[in-house]
Amino acid sequence: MCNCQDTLIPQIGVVTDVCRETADVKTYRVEKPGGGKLFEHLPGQCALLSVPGMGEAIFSITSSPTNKNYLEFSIKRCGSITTYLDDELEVGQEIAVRGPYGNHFPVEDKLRGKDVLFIAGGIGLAPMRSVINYMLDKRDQFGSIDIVYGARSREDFVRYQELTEIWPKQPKTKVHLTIDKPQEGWTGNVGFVPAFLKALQFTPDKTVLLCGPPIMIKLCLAALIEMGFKKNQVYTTLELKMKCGIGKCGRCNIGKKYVCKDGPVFTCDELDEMPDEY
Amino acid sequence: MQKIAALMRQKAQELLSSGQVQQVAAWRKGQLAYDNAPAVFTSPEACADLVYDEFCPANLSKYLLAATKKKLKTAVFLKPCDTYGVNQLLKDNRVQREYVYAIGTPCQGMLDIKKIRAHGLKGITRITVSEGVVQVETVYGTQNLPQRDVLLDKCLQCKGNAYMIADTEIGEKLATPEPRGDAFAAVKRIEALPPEERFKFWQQELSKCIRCNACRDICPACSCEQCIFDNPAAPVAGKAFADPVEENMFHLIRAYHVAGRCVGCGECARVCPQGVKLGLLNLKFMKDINTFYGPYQAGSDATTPAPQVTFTQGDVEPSAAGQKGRS
Amino acid sequence: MQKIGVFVCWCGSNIATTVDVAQVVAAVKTIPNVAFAADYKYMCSEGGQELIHKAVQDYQLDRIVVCSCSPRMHEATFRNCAEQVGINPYLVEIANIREQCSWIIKDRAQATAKAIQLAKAAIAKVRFNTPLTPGESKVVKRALVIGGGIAGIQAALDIAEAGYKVDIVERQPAIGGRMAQLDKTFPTLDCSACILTPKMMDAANHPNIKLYTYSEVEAVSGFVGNFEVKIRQKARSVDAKRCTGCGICTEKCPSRKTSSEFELGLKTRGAIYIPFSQALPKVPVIDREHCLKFQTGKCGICSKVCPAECIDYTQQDEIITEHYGAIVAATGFDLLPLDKFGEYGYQDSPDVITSLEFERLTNATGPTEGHLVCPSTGKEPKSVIIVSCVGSRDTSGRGKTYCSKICCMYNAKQAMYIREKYPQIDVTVFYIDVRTPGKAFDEFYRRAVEEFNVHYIKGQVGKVLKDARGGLTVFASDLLSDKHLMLHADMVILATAVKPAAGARKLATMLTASMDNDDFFTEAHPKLRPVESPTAGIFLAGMCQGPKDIPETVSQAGAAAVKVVGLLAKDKLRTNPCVAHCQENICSGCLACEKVCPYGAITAETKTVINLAGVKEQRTVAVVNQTLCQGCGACTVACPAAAMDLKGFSNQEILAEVDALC
Amino acid sequence: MLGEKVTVADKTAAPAPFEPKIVAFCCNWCSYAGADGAGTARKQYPANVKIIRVPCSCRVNPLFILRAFQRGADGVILCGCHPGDCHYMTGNYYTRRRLTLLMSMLNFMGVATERLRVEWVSASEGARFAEIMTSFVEQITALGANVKLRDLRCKK
Amino acid sequence: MFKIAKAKWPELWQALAREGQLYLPALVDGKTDFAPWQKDTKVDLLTAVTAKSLKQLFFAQVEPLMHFQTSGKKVAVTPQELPAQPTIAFGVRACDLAGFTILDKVFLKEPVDTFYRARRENCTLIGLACGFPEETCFCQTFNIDAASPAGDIQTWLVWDNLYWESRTGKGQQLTAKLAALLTEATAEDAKLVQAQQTKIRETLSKLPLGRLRFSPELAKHEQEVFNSKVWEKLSATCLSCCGCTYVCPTCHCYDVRDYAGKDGAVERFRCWDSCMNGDFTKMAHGNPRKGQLERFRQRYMHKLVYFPEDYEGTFACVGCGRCLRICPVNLNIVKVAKELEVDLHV
Repeated sequence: MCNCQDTLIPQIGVVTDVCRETADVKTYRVEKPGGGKLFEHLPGQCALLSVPGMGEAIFSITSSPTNKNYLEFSIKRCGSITTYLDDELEVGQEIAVRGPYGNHFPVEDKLRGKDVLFIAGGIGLAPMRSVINYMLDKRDQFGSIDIVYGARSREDFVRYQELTEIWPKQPKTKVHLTIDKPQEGWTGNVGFVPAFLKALQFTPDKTVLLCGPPIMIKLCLAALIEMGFKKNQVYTTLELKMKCGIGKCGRCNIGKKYVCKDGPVFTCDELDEMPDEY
Repeated sequence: MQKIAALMRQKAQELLSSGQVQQVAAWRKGQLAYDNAPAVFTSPEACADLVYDEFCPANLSKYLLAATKKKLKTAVFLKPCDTYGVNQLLKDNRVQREYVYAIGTPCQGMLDIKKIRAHGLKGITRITVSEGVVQVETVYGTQNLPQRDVLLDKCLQCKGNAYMIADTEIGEKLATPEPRGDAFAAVKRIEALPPEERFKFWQQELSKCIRCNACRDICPACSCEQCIFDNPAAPVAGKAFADPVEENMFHLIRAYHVAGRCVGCGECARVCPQGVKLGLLNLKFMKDINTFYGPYQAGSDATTPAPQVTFTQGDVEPSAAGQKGRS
Repeated sequence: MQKIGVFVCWCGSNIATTVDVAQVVAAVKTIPNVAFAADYKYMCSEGGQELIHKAVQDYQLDRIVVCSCSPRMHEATFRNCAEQVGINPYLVEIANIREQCSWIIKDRAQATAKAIQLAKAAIAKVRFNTPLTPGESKVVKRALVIGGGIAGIQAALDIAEAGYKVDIVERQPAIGGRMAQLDKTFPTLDCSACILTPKMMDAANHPNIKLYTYSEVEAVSGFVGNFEVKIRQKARSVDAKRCTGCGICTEKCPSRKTSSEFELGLKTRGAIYIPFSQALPKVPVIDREHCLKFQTGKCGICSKVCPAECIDYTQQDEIITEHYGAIVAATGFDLLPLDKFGEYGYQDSPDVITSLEFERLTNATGPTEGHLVCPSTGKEPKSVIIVSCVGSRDTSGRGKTYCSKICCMYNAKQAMYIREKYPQIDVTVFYIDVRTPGKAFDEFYRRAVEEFNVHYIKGQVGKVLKDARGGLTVFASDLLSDKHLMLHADMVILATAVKPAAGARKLATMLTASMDNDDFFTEAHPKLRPVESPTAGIFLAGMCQGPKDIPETVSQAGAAAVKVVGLLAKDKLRTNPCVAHCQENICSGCLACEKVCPYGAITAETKTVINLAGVKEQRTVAVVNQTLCQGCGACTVACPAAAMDLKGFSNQEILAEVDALC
Repeated sequence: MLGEKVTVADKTAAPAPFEPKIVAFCCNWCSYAGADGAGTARKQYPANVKIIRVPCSCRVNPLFILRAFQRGADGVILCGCHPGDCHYMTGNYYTRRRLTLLMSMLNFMGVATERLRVEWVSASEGARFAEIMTSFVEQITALGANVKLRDLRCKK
Repeated sequence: MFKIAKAKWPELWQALAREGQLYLPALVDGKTDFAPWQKDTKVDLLTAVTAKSLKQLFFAQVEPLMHFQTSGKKVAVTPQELPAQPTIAFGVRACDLAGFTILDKVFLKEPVDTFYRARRENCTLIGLACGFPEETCFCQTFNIDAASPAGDIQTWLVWDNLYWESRTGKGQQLTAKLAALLTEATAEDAKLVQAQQTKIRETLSKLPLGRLRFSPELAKHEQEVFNSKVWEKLSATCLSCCGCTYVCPTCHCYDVRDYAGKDGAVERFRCWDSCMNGDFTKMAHGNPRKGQLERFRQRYMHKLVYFPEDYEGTFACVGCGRCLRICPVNLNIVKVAKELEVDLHV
């Protein structure tokens, strides 16, 4: 047995399922090679996946901590590693995983008993899903759940089946979907998330979890403020270049905060206090 | 030099206040006796800080890259040797002539603080130069040094006081330092060594490298949008050596890439924090180019094509180049 | 996930004898991404291709590696095979395990090991291959023939007959070329003018043919299917449209001292002249250098006598720009200047002549109206010596190393008709070898010897001197009897080496067509593509490609014409997709690439690009014209930032091979 | 198989003889065709030579050559059309300059330049191709393994 | 306190080298830098500022982390063994020693960097007071006392004697092993050392940066400093090389990279990186620090603002002055801090 157990040394996991979500998003299920979960986590936390020879990349864990069998990652193809994953990762492939890293949504305290409003756009659902399923599994600990989710088209929703068939059937849970442009066969809302949000007329007593492309976050936040929400009611999760995952390598800081360690979950008023560099 | 500095300040102020240029690249006084820093001045008032003395070695031509990107007409003070750099950048289309106002600036050779320190001088508080003597005052005492002994190495290979490009000139041209013998003498010394010793020499030299990239970043011939060493898709991407081979490759490839572009300004060797004798690699290529393809001086104009993009039918064969002093 | 299929060919016993194909299959199966591997007797056969098709379908293969013979042999076959099952042809790689493995190695273990490594390299490369699609470019339905000799005329006629427009550019004031200067042609001894003139007429009158005489190609740009050519039509000083060709002007011209080019200096002409009587177009031209009007401002007689009033002293050179889909180079030949061959006395005695000059001297329309006389005396010679290989097959460095091919036959021809017309003249031919392959050629030569008693002496002429009596003394060796000879002759004919016409290299440079060291145009393949230049769209006819006689020239011209017609028959051309491309956000615009591009395919363009920090900016970048680029890759190495890469041979692909082989 | 047996026997007797790794870059039009010619004529040359086909010798970036050495090649040979015969007219003229400078610099750095060779081989010179490769392999075998430019990471 | 005369130093080096790999300032090619000691090493104890800091002793420029072996779909990882060799660094100056306390804050904080910790724990640090501070020195700015350098053992060089004082258990253990070489210092000696200390402090105060202070106010005005207009002026001439970060005793950015060998072997290693590198924060879809200004600002914000915010006002700078000496264009933290202070009136 080697004397080195540095946190930078990953565990080996095996891909046990690959699910094509959209044209550029897949969800990978990862377990220990002999079965079982690699590690426990809290909703909102991240893990570093790596393909040896290609390097590591950080992803939020999509599965709920209440899932006791495996971890899931919904990953969108955009850079070199994600492209490689998209092209090459198959069931049975072993990969290196380390984590969990970063903070999490405060499901154990601040969110307890609250009415929660999730706002997600595109791949922004990935970190939300971990929280949603956690809350649904511990349904009695939380108030009402509203999920506002927008995508470019019907084909761009991640986990469409869960969105339309499972979540809406849960108690006090509503899913509000919208797509950017009209599409044949689509009977739901058409339009961008911020406008949809205003139209839905939520009361500002809810706690908001917001994740999506930067411009969507910015506009949704403005809409929420307009609707009477306060910034400290709004949680979001950030993504910056991260390498070590432990707040040392010096990449992902915004001001004194390291996204990989002090984040990725921040409230919007926390973000206001940080330098504008993300 | 003080007179020249005054003329420079005046010129800079004129150019800025008349709106002829939008910014001026020159040097600003530092906090120590020798640490004048390159600086960009944007208002006539700011030019009060403009200095010029024997501690202004930096070649400002590289700042013209940013000036071109920002489309700001920039006046730049250029010592005779610096003008080669500007021409090379113009030739490589990295700088547009319309944004350049080149001001020829006389030089009598710049001083090397490392050489001054090498005389055992520490705690330097003041340095004055007059009549070929450099007086160094320190908290531990004062010492006089012959100016020629503490000139920068690059100044001992001075190409003379002619400006290769200048829209105007400051004052009269000054006599530049006499070059020290054959420019390629050092290359010839290495060439004369047996192959194993040559290898050992370079192994030792290059293993000092810490891959800080200062040599590359100051070089007027290294002006790529993205250096191949920074391109993750390139086979040589890397920022730290992990194997002795890697830093050999870095310097070999860098020298190869600037061969025919290198103007011989000597800045790479000057800025190397580890004192790697980088100039030798570039000089070797220059010597080879001169020998094989006829005299060529990069940067003497902005148009002559580099030797690697031309050829003659009677060029020497590669085997001939490898043969000398085979290992 | 990529799924690569590897197919190992036995090539009957060619590969399988020395390479253990089963072991190759077993070895490649363990490589990641190899989803299928199999061997087969003949991969290129229908069965082999079916095997590929089936494996692609059964295993959803998306890339193919074939371990077989050289890609130069069957790459196209397997690319087509892949395309049939929906795999992009450029996702196919060939590992050459025959020419470069089984055929060069006897040891089975070694050959098998090498085959495995070559397969691994091909697999490593194919992973990085990207689907490539050939581009398309429009074909301009017009051809250009450069040179109006028999080659050019024939090519133009054949193209025109096929229904395409064709232009002939001829440097001289008239078409006809060298053949027009000849008297008779071997081996039939029919009159050259009699067979050429009708062709000239056909060309001049053909509705699809346009003649640009007294014109030269000034610049060529563009590429196969669409060349843009600038033609300089030199000022004739005669309005060709109104001129009736009456010739009064040429008769009245007071300047008579200029030596006639057509008559090779054996005769003079006026400053306004028609080069020869059957010239087409029959329009005179003013040689301004020798014209009194142009030189002194006085004269103007031609203008006064011209009934059609078509003399125009103010005419200017005209630049015509025209587009062509294909170009035929038919620039013909010159004779080697003899200034380095003083021993033959060509410079010293007017009675030492070249064989071409002899053609003029025996031609009924020539300077002596066909009477063979010594130029020095005007008297009929009593003895004529013909020297072959003057400057041909020369290893001294003064002449040409090649055989000029036509001399042996015209030596016999010329000897024969001297003996036929003037049986009293003694004719001796000095030769090194007599080479007469060709239909009825050797018979022709034997007739010269046997019927016409021409003396053939195997030997070399060492010196020709004027003798005191005004004749010539010829010093020679007779190799067969090993004797030195000293002979008297009244006339010596030098069978002078041919060389490509002056200016051919300049033209080749404009056409970006390659040339050999003797300035003959190089063919794309010496055997299989003999009428094409390696540069697409450039075809070759006649002497400009190498020494040849009239029938060969005519057949090559015809072949070139067919190639041209084949090209012009297409509306669009598929272009080679393995071309350079520039990653604009990395390109610094230094344009080192542009300087090394032999095809002018790279240009600088000022563009808005998103730089590496993700910010839009305007700057100069290199842009590759995908149609012009031929894919050599010179630019990729000139680029220090590796912004320039070559499709099909990308940095990544080649490095993957390097890594796999090391 | 027989070949394998011999290898096994050798191993027990003495360390395996040095088998140099040779990478040959060959231009498609002349040298690669020349190599094919060698094969067609059944001219034997050592199996150590592995050919990488490039369109033209001018496609070979000095980086490729350095990479080959770095990854463990003991010798690299670059073959192109004879100067003047380049399919692309001028390609090999640039190759010649590039490689001349590279060779000279490698020599200057004390790296055995015998390990890098440039040869012009036409399509018709199959026999010569085999001769060149044979002599190059002999030369590299005599020199022994290349250590100077080799990257030793992952060398376990 | 002990002492040892110059004549016996070679024996001292030898004795130290027996206890572990000994690093000390050595003069090579006219340049003094820490190097592994060998018999012929030219030890230079007079030069105050070595070319590089000693941080690479604990935070290696390249640290192999693990080895992967992939075959087919399988991946096996073998972590790199932690370094176990004892090391001794002699002649470490106060500034560099202070630098380690700053690196400790980063690397020994949970989760601990085990490679750093192993190297750190394996090393005995022997400090040396600065007899001749240089004009680029400004350690006093951070209340670092060049006259009492700290470390496991601290030493003073007075004339031809080296004075030796253990400060930690580790130091005492090592000192005990050297008993045969060291002699007990006298009260007289103690006075000599004190006199030298006084002189060092006096000299420092006379140097050009002798009275330099960095305002603690900077760390209290993160947004104002961040948005200051001086960044543009200051960063305009920065070349974006990372010389300053590589010689700095406190800079600790790193990158983790993979090197793919043959047949599925992959080496993952850590190497120094720098926030001055253009690709440092580059992601597939953009870069939050787009240009020179942002990168330059980050480096100094980190040293002057973020780090003090995180660590009770400690600047991530120890005043060694190396960046003043190596910057090709003479930019450095002193100039930056001064400009900021002027701009913010603090």
